[in-house]
Amino acid sequence: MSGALLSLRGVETRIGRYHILHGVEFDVAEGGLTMLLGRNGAGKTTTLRTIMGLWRAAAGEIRFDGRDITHLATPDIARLGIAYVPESMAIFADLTVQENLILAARSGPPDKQRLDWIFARFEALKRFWNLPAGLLSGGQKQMLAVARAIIEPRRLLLVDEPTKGLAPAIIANMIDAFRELKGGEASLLVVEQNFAFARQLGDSVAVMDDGKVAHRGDMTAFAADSALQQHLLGLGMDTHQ
Amino acid sequence: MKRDWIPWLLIPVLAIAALPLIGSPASWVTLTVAGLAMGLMIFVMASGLTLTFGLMDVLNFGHGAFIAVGAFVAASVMLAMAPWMTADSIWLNLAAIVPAVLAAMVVSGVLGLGFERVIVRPVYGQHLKQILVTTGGLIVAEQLLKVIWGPDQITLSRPTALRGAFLLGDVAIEKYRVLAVVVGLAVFAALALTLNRTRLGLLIRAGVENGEMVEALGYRIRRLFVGVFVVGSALAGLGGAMWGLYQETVTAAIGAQVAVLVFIVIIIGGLGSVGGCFVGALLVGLTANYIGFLAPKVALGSNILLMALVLLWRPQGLYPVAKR
Amino acid sequence: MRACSFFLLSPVRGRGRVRGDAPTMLETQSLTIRFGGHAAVDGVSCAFEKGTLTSIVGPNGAGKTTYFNLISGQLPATSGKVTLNGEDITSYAAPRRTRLGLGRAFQLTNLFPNLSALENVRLAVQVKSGKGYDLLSRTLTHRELIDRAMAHLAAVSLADRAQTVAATLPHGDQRKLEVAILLALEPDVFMFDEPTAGMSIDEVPTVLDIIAAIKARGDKTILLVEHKMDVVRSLSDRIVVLHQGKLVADGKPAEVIASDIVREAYLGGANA
Amino acid sequence: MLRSLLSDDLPRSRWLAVALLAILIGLAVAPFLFPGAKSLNVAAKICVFIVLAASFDLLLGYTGIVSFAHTMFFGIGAYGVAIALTRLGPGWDAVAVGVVAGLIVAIVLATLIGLFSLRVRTIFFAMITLAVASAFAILASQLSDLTGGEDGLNYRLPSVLRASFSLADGTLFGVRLNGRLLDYYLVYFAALALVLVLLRIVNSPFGSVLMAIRENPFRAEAIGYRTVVYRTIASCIAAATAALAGALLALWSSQTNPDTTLSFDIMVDILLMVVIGGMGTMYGAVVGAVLLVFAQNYLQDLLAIANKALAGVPLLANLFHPDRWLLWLGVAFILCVYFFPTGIVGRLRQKR
Repeated sequence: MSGALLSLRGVETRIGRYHILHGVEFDVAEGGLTMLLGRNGAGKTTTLRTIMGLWRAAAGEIRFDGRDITHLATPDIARLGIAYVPESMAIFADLTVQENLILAARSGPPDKQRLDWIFARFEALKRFWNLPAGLLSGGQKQMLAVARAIIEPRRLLLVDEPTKGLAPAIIANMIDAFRELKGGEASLLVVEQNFAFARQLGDSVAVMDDGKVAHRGDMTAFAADSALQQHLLGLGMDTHQ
Repeated sequence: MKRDWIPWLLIPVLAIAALPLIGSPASWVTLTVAGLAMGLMIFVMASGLTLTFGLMDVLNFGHGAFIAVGAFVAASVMLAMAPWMTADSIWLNLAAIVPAVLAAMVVSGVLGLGFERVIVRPVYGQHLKQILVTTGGLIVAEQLLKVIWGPDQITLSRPTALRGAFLLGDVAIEKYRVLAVVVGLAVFAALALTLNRTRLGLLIRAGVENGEMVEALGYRIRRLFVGVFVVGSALAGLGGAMWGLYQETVTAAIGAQVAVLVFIVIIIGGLGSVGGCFVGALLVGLTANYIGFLAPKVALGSNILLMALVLLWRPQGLYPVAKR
Repeated sequence: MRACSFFLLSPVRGRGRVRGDAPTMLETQSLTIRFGGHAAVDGVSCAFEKGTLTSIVGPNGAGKTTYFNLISGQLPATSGKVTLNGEDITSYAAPRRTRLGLGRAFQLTNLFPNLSALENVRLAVQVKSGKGYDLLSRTLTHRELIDRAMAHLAAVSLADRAQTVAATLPHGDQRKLEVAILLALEPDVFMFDEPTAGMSIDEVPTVLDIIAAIKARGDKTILLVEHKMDVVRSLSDRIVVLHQGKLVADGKPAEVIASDIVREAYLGGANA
Repeated sequence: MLRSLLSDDLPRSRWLAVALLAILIGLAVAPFLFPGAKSLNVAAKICVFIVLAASFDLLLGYTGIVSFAHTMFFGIGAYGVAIALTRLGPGWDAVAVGVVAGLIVAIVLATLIGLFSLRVRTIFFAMITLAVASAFAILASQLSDLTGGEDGLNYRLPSVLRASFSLADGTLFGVRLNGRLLDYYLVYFAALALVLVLLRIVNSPFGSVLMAIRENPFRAEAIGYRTVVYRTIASCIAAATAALAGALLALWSSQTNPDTTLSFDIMVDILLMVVIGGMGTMYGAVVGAVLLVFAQNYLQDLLAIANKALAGVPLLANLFHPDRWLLWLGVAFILCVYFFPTGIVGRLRQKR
C-alpha cells in the first residue's frame, strides 16, 4: 500500500506464556487517522505497546516510514518521531505539569507558540503549570498525557483511549486538537471505546478481535454499517440467532 | 501540593529533646556535631543506593564493597603521600587528601560499572536472586580486597590540619567532623540541585516513577541507570574514604559494617527518596551519638529502635516513592 | 422465581431492587472505591440471590474487575458495605472471605507455576479441610484431599495432566486449571472474571458447560464478567451494567441488551 | 518404613542416594574411622551445620524468604545453654533451662520480626533482618557480664559428656569409650532427628502451603491462606531449629563466643551451603553443609599447593593463599545462582 506511514504485517506478540496477538495486519496512512476498535481484551493496547517496542513482537514485521522498526528499542522508536499516550496516562506524578512537558520536549525548551496552542485547548494545564501532576484530576491528567505527546511535532501519535473519563466539553477540545494535527504534521493511531468520538475523527478503521484484525476499511462505510458494528464491537445482538 | 515537612522537623525536635537529657550544653554541641558528621557520611554512601533502587528496583547488597574499596584506595594514596600528610601546611595536606579521595571515587566508580554488568544485570527483576547474587558479589569483593591489600587492617592517621578541635569557649568541635559536615552538605546540595534543577535530574525522578514511560519519551533508561549506579558507587567510595579517615583504621570488613547503617537509613527514608535518605541519615547519626553518650551499651540497638518507630509511624518509610 | 424488573436509571445512585423469593446470598451496599479523586466504583448497590447467575457487563474501564476486587477483598472499599449470607464482611481480608464461601477465578491466569496441576488443586481443597496448619503428617497420607482434587481435575477434563507442572500446560489448560481451583474451594458464590478469555473456540464449551452445571445445582450464586454477549445471553438470569463505575442498568438479559442505555455505554452516545 | 521416615521425599537420584548414605554412615562411624580429637570435631561441626543449613533452607528454599538473621537464632540457642551452664553449674537441669530459654527467646524474636516485616517485600525483610542481626551481635559482645563479651564463655559440660567420664572399661576398635564419644552421638542423633523432622514438615500439608506462598503469594492469599501467618510460623520453626543447632554446638564445644555463633561469616557459610547444595530440596542443605565444612578444611590444603607453586608471582600467589578459600566458594556461589539455581541436588535429580 503506498502512502502508508506505519504498516504491520503478521505481528504476533506473547506476554509471558500468553499469546496475545495472532498476526495483526493494518496500515496507518500518512496524514491520516486510523481508529483501532474492538472489544475488551481484543489486543488493541498490546498492539500499541508492540509498535512502541514495549512488548517484543515474536513474529511479523512493523515498518515505519519504510524502515523496519520491529526490533528497535523503545527509545529509538520514540526518536524516529513516534509518541505514545498510554491508557494509564503514565503521568509523572511527582513532577510538575511544566516539568512533565519539559521532559517530553526532547530537543530543547518547549516552543512558546505551540504551548499557547496547547493551552488554548487544555486550559487547565496553564492553570496548574507549577503544580505536581499527581494532584490533577483524571481528565486533566489525560490532557497532560496528550499534551506531552504533542509538545513537539511528531510524525505518528499512538493514543490509547484518550476520552476515558473525560467530560464532553473536553472531548470536543480533544477532537479539535487531533483534527488540526492530522493531515498537517502528524498521523494518528487511536484506540477508542467511544464510538461517537471514533466516527467523528477516524478516516479509516481497523477492528480487532481475539488478537487479529477482523475488519479494515473506511470509517464512513463502517459507520453506516450498523450490523457490522454490532457484530464486531461486542454487543452482537443479532448474531447466533 | 503541600510539601510534607514533618520528617524534616524531626531533626531539630530530636536535637532539642536530647538537650535536657544530656544536661551540659557543651557536650550537647559536641555530640550534635558528631551526629551530623556521622549522618552526613552515611548519607553520602547511601544516596546512590536509594536512587538505583528507585530507578530499576535493584537493591545491591554488595554496596558495602564500594565503601571498602574507597577506604582502601584512599588509604593507599595517603600512605604513599605520607610526607605531605604530616606536613604542617594545610595546602600540602589537601594536596594529599584531594587526589586520594578522587582516586577512591574513580576506582569505586569503575568497579561499580563492572559490578553492574557482571553481577546485577543478569538478575533484573528477580529479587530473590538479586539478593543472593549481590551478597555473593560482596563476599568475593571482600576476599579480593584481602588479596590485594593483605588481610591486616591498615592504620591511617589524619593529616595535621585536620587533627584536634576548634575550641569555642568550653565547647570542643573536632575539625575533621566539621569537614565531614561540609562535604556531606555539599554532596546533598549538588544532588538536590541536580535532581530538581536539571534535565538529567528530571529524568531520574521521572524514571524512578515510571521507567517505561521515560523510554517511550525517547530516553534510554538503561544508560541513565548505569550512570546513577556508577555515581552511587563513586559516592560510596567517597564516603568510604571519609569513614576511613574518621575511624583512622581500614579493614576489609568496613564495607559490610557500614552497609548495615546504610540499609537502615534508606529503609527509614523510604526506598528511592534522596530527601528521605538525608533525613534518615541525620536521624541515625544523631540518635547513635546521643544514645552512645547516654547509654553506651544499647547504642547500636538504638538504630533498630529508631527504624522500628519510623516504620510504625510510616510503614513505607518517611518519603515513600509513588510507584506507577 | 426471581422478579427482576428492569430499570433505566438516569442519574444512578445506590438504590434497591425488587426482591425475588430466593434468599440474598451476596449484597453490596453503596460500594465505593476512590483512587485519588477518581471513583473507580461509585456507590454500587446490588443483591445477588442464591441459585442465580448474574453477568456484569460494561465497557473497558467501567469498573467491573475493580468491583470484583472489592467483593473478594483484593481491594479495600473506601465506603459502603459487602455482606455475604447476611454477615458483614467489609472489613475481612481476602483469605477469610474465601474461607467463608467466596470463590474467585482471575482474569489473568494466576496459578502456582512450578507445582503440578494436582498440587494446585489439592492446595485449594486443603483450605477448607483445615489441614493447612498440620505440620507433622505426610501430605500423601491425606488420600481424601488428593481424591477430591483429582475429581475436580476430572471435572475440567484435566485428569490426565494431573502430574504436569502448571507452567508447562498450554494456555487453555491453564484456564481450565484455574476453574478447577475455584471448584475445589467449594464456594457458595462463584466469581468468574472472563473465564473464556484467551481460549481457543473449541475449548470454550468445556468451561461454559462447567458454569452451566454449577448453575444447574440451584444452590450456588454465580457472578460472571464476560464480553462475549452470546455467552452472557445464554447463561445469565440477569445482567447488571456498569459504566464509569456506576450501576446504570439491571434486568433480564433481553431487555438490558436491547436498551439504549447499554448501547450508549458501549458506543458512546451515538445512535449507530 | 523408610518412606515414612523420609516423609515420601526420596532422593530420586541414585547418586544422591549414595551420597546421603555415605554421609549418614560416614558420620555414624566417624569416631572409629578417623580417630582423634580434631577429626571428631570436624564431624560434630558437620552435624550441627547440617541442621542449621536445613533450617535455613526451610525459609530460603521452601518459603522464598531471605533472612540474614539466621545466625542470630543459632547464637541465641548456643548462648542459652552456655549461660545456663556457666551460671547454674554443669548439670542436665542447667542444659534444660538453657535450651528452653533459648527456644523461647528465639521464637518470640522470630514472631516479632515476622509480624513486623513479613508483610512487606522480600528485599525489605532481608534488609531488616540484616540490621537486627548485626545489632544483636554487637549487643551480645557489649553485654559482657552475661555473655563474656568478645571472648565468649568457657564452661564445663555435664560430667557424662566430658573426656574424663568412662563409659566402659577399655576401648572399641582402639577408641576409648569416654564422654566425648557419648557427646558426639548425642549431637549425631539429635541432628539426624531434627533433619527428619524438617523433612516431614516440608512434606506436610503445611509445607505445601509454604511452597504455594513461595510460588504465588497473591494466589495463596486468594484461595484462603493467610500468608503472613504461614510465613511467621515458618520463620519461628526455622528459628527454633537454628536455636537447637546452636544448643548442640554449645553442648559439644564447651565454649561459646560471637565468632563461632553470631558472626556474619557464619551467615555467609549457611548461604553458601544452601545455595550450592540446592535450594528447596532439604537434602541440598545436607550435601552443602558437608561440602563446605570439607572445603574449609581441605580446599585450604589444595590452595596451599597452588600458592607454593606460584610463590614468585605477587598477586596471583595471594589469590591462591590458603586463607582465600572463601573467594573461590563465593565465585562458585554466584555461578550457582546464575546457572544451577537448584544446586547440586537439582543437577543430580535431573540426571537420574
